[in-house]
Amino acid sequence: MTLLLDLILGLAVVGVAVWTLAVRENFPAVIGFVAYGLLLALVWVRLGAVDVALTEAALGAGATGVILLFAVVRLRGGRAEIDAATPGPRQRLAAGILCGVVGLALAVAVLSLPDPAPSQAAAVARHLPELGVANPITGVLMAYRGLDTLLEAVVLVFAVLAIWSMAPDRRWGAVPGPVFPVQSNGPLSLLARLLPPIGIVVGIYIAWVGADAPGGKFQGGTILAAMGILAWVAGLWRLPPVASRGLRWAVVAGPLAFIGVGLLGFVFADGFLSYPPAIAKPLILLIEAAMTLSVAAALVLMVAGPPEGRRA
Amino acid sequence: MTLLAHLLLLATILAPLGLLATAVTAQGRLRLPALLVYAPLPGLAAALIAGPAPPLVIYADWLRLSLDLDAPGALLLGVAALLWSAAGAYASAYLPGATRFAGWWLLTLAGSLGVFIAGDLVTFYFAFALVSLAAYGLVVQDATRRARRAGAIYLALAVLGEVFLLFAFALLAVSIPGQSLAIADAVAALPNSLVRNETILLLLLGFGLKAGLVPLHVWLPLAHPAAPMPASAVLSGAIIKAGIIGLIRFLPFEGGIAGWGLALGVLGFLTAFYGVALGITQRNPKTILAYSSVSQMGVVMAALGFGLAAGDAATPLDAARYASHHVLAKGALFLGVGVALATGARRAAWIMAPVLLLVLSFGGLPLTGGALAKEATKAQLGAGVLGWLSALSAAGTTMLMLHFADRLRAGLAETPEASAPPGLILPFAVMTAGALLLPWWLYPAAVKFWPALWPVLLGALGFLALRNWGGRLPRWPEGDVLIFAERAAARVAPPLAERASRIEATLRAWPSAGLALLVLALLLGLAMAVAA
Amino acid sequence: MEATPGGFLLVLILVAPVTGLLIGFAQGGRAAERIALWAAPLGVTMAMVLLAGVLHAQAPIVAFVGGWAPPLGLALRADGLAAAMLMTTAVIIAAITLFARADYTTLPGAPEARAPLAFWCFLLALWAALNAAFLGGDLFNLFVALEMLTFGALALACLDGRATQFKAELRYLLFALIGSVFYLLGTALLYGAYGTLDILLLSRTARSDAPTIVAASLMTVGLLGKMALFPLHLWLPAAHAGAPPAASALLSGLVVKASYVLLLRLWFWVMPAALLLAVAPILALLGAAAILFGSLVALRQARLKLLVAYSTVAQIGYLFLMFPLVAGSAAEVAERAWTGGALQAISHAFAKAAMFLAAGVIARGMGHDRIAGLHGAARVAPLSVLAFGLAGLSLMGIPPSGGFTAKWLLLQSALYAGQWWWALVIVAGGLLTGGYVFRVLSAAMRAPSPDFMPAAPVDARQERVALGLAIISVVLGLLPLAAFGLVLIGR
Amino acid sequence: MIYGLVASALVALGLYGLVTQPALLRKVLAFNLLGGGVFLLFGVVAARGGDPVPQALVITGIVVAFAATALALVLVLRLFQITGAATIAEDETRR
Repeated sequence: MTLLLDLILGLAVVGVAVWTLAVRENFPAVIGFVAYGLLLALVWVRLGAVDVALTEAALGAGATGVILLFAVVRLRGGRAEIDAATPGPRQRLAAGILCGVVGLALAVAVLSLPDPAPSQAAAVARHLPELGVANPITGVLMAYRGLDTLLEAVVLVFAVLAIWSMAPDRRWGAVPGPVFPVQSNGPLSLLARLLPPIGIVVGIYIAWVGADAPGGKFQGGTILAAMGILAWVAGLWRLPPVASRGLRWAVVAGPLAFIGVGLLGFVFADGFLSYPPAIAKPLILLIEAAMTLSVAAALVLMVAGPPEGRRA
Repeated sequence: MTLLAHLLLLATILAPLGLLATAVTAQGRLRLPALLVYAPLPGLAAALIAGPAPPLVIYADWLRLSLDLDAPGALLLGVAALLWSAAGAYASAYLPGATRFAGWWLLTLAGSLGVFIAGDLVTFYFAFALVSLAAYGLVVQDATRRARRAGAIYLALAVLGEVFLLFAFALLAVSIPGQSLAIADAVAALPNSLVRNETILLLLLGFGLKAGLVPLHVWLPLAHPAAPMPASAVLSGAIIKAGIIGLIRFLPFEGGIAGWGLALGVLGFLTAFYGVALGITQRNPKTILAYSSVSQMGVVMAALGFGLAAGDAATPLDAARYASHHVLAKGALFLGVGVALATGARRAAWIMAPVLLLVLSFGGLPLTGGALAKEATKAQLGAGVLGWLSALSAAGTTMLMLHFADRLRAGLAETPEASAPPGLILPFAVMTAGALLLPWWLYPAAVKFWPALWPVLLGALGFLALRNWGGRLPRWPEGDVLIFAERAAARVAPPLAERASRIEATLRAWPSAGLALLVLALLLGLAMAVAA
Repeated sequence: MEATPGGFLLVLILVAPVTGLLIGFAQGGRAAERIALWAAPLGVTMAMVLLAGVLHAQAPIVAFVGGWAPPLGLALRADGLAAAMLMTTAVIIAAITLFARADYTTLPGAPEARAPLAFWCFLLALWAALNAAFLGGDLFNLFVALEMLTFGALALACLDGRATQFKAELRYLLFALIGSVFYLLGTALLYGAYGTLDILLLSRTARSDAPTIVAASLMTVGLLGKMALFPLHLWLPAAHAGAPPAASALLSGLVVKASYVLLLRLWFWVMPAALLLAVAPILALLGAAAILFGSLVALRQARLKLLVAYSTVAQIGYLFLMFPLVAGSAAEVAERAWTGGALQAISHAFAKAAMFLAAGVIARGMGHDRIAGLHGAARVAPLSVLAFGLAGLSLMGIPPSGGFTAKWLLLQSALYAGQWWWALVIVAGGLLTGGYVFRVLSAAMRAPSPDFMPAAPVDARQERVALGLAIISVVLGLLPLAAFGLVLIGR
Repeated sequence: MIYGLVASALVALGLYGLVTQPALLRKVLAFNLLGGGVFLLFGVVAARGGDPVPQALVITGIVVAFAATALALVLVLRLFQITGAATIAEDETRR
């Protein structure tokens, strides 16, 4: 029964992927991609990785889908140019064969992975009590591989600044992204008024429970960001201009808190990013809180894009 | 004493470079041309004093930089330093205020003297590269179209020579047992090297290019006339000797190699006669001198070749003696051309008399330094057919050089009263005296009168014939075979680069790059799968 | 391997530029500029201390982040190669900081502008990313470092906001992303096969089985794409030539070297020798093709900056000649080839940075970068032309330059190893390099037409920075070879 | 094991799209399909060993992939705004 379920799910994922590639128009392709992301999130649940499923649904399908849709709306035409640049049948055939062989090789490699599979599960679990958290993934992200997470948070800052720096010079200092008119009625307005209060609570909750149950800063931050985006698109919330100090500090607060706590480790524990066992959990929660804020801010800004409005 | 010798050896290279370093200030730059005369003096002192001292090793680790002065090196270093000094004085009068020229001059000087004292492969290569590449700046000084073309060709061939040598040196370094890079060890290991023939071929190509071995001589007749007078003097007198010292240093004369020696000897004679044959078709005095240099270096290489074939360990010193006369006399003549061009008919005798003496010295006229130089290579080129060939080449040289004197007389200044400034005359006088007298001090010998005289007379007869009927000779362009090579290159190179560009453009298109990526991934995987 | 004393230094080298970037971003353009100015000497000092530490210990310095030892935690390791690359990075970044002040300064009280803020932040960002890439001891951590590098490089390259830059950078981004994905696929397989991504732990256990082979080929190709090894160089010429000079210097000189060091770690640490032997000749063959094609195409370029960019395509090729010479050779030959490869990476970094800075100054002074129209450049920007020439000497491999020592070592080991054909490639590449360097210099040295006017005044300080880097690339060749024994530590 | 095959198929599909689709938007889309396959492969590895580490790696990976997508789309939009171009077909290097 479960095998059948997996089989159907797997075929569905591949099928949606093929459709997304093959369909001629951009809009249905993006819709197909969102469906693909949601199906993948289901697959992650089937694989027993609820944390990843949440992240995939929120970021992989949701946020990515939104920015793709924004792009589709703004990119029009170019059909002739695209047709001219389409590779000929011979190149496509070659690409098909080569990609097929790569996929096949990958499949062979996956199937010949050693049994029993090597695993760090036991080691991860053994040291969790020292950290005071129950969710092993949080343990990995915040402690064992904390440097990865720190660098990744920095990547988000990179991305925000990189996106901003694509703006024309004269727009610098202005509000990021398009400015939407206030929607006084209609479904969007209704949603934008009703959802955010609930969403903010849910987002903070998900971030909060991350220490012990599935959830965490990225998932929670994404939900918070989604609420912000909703309010922004409905014209209910104006984004602060890129010149705003507060906005910028919000973006860097997470990684800075991470580094600050990490450096304290030199004094109070044995080195960078090591936590004294007694206060490990509060420290981790502190970082998570700051990171949730920063992730949410960064995501909203990445969706909004470079400054477009007039200088504030 | 050893310390003094070492200091002098170091100063030989560092003095010109240090002088160059003063050019960072504007004032230093302005002073530079006037100081050229002093820059080679440490080298001259080293040649006189530092003779047989133990080598100076600078780094004690496995890349040893060392400076070493043996007898042939000291001889050539001394005369070359003298020429550089005289030409430096000449240059400051000839090109006053040419600071950039002075900079190139000092760089070239450091390399030119450096090759005579380098004791290991790396130092030698460095010095050789310095003298070869920096001389470009001397060639293009006049900034005319002709100078630029000559400079480009000179540079291309110089870099090609560097490449041959780089390869040869790498092969040498690989054949030396242990970590040493000393030239002496390399030469000792060469006869038993697994890649002996390849190494020697590359050495001959690299050094032959510099010394003007036919058909690698093409840059000489282009570069000499294009360069300013003092630059031509050091180019012909000192710089091409880098090739000669290379052959002297790197060929295993002790023991000898018959086949390669014979080949070099034959090519040397070929070069000697070829230079004469093409030189007599030329009309520009400087071009004639350049072809004469080709011919003279041919004689040196012939001596080196037959000495190598015979395994004659005295060859290096003998060849260095012959070459040292050329340093002095050819340097003097190039300086003399500048003096003559500024001198009017009224004073012609004052300049033509020493020129004529020098000219006949090249032919080996008894009592001149040239006769001693010729005598020095008796052991290699004195017997049998070789003796006849060398006598014939002396006759040819006499003819060619008389032709030069003739052309020079035709080029005297138009105002009869004109006279060259003393800044030009004095260096010329010093070099002329040096060419005629110094050999008597450096390598005195008893010269038999008649065997030395008849080639000169024969050459004079040839010259008379040339004056009467020479108009019928075909006129060869400067650089002769190069013209064909240039044409061939113009036909081959652009399509090749064009084709490469087109392939590259195709690969740069997105789908093909993507496909290349996939193909590579599969190729690597396949190679590993086969190996595993 | 245990953590060693001095590990905190590794963390500081990594965290200092990151912190500077975050605060600079938050506080705005002028703060970012001042932080970068302070960070430059600090960075050089830290790199020097680290280098001295590695030399003194004659062993790598290792830190376990958070005190968690691999396989659970992440290690940072500074071996000789890493220390040398960190030093190179610190010096070049410091030079670029000095160079860029003239272009990207914010006057006190002036409103923040886009380009200066982005430039100074991403200068710090790239520095952090480079340090992370050289120090990282875990393949996934290195992936994150590579992504940081890609984003930073991208942002710097389109700083001028021209359409051509956007197009070039999209090609770069998309191709680099394929490279990242390939690399990531490989790490997934390796984790599945060995349960760790720590380089040293993997080096003791790696087998020659199917997952390893597939992982190795995917990761290798991914990194080759990010390095733009021929024929995967589609993005490099336009991207590097289109960037502002300070950015080009960074991209061409340093950024491609990060992927290279990672590739070395993959092949000379992680993968078993049998696989390396199979792959090494292919890599060297691609390198040889890069040298010949890149140089030939560079010869034909009409634009100075594109010429310099194609020269990078060619010089990257040299880095790959060392693979078959190190793999399977006697210890002494392998050491020589290894030193030659590392030295090529370092001396090219200095020479190419100098060349791009010089080209930038020349192009600004002349108002264009058409090679045929460069007459008079030597008068407008004499020191820059000199810097270009000196850097060219190093690229050609003329003594006494770092490039010469590198190529000499490679040449020698090729002959020792009996693989003389690589020696031919090295030499042919040197000749072609001479050709394109000469093209530029001979045009720049010619006298301009009488009515010639420079387009803009040239900043003497910028010229001196370019010259300084060029001189370093030459002086590297004067160091005794024993100094380069450094790069053998921890090999 | 099924998902191992699914992941391989997704990688092949994504690669094919990236190589052959000319429109920039569709290339970005294909990159995200490809990314999904790669992350799924991590998931398979994690599931085989019951190991949380690869899951954590995937979370990091998804965030990085999102940042890359956002960056790429901004570039695509800016390119479109300035030149109207929707592909990166070669034309700018032969100036």
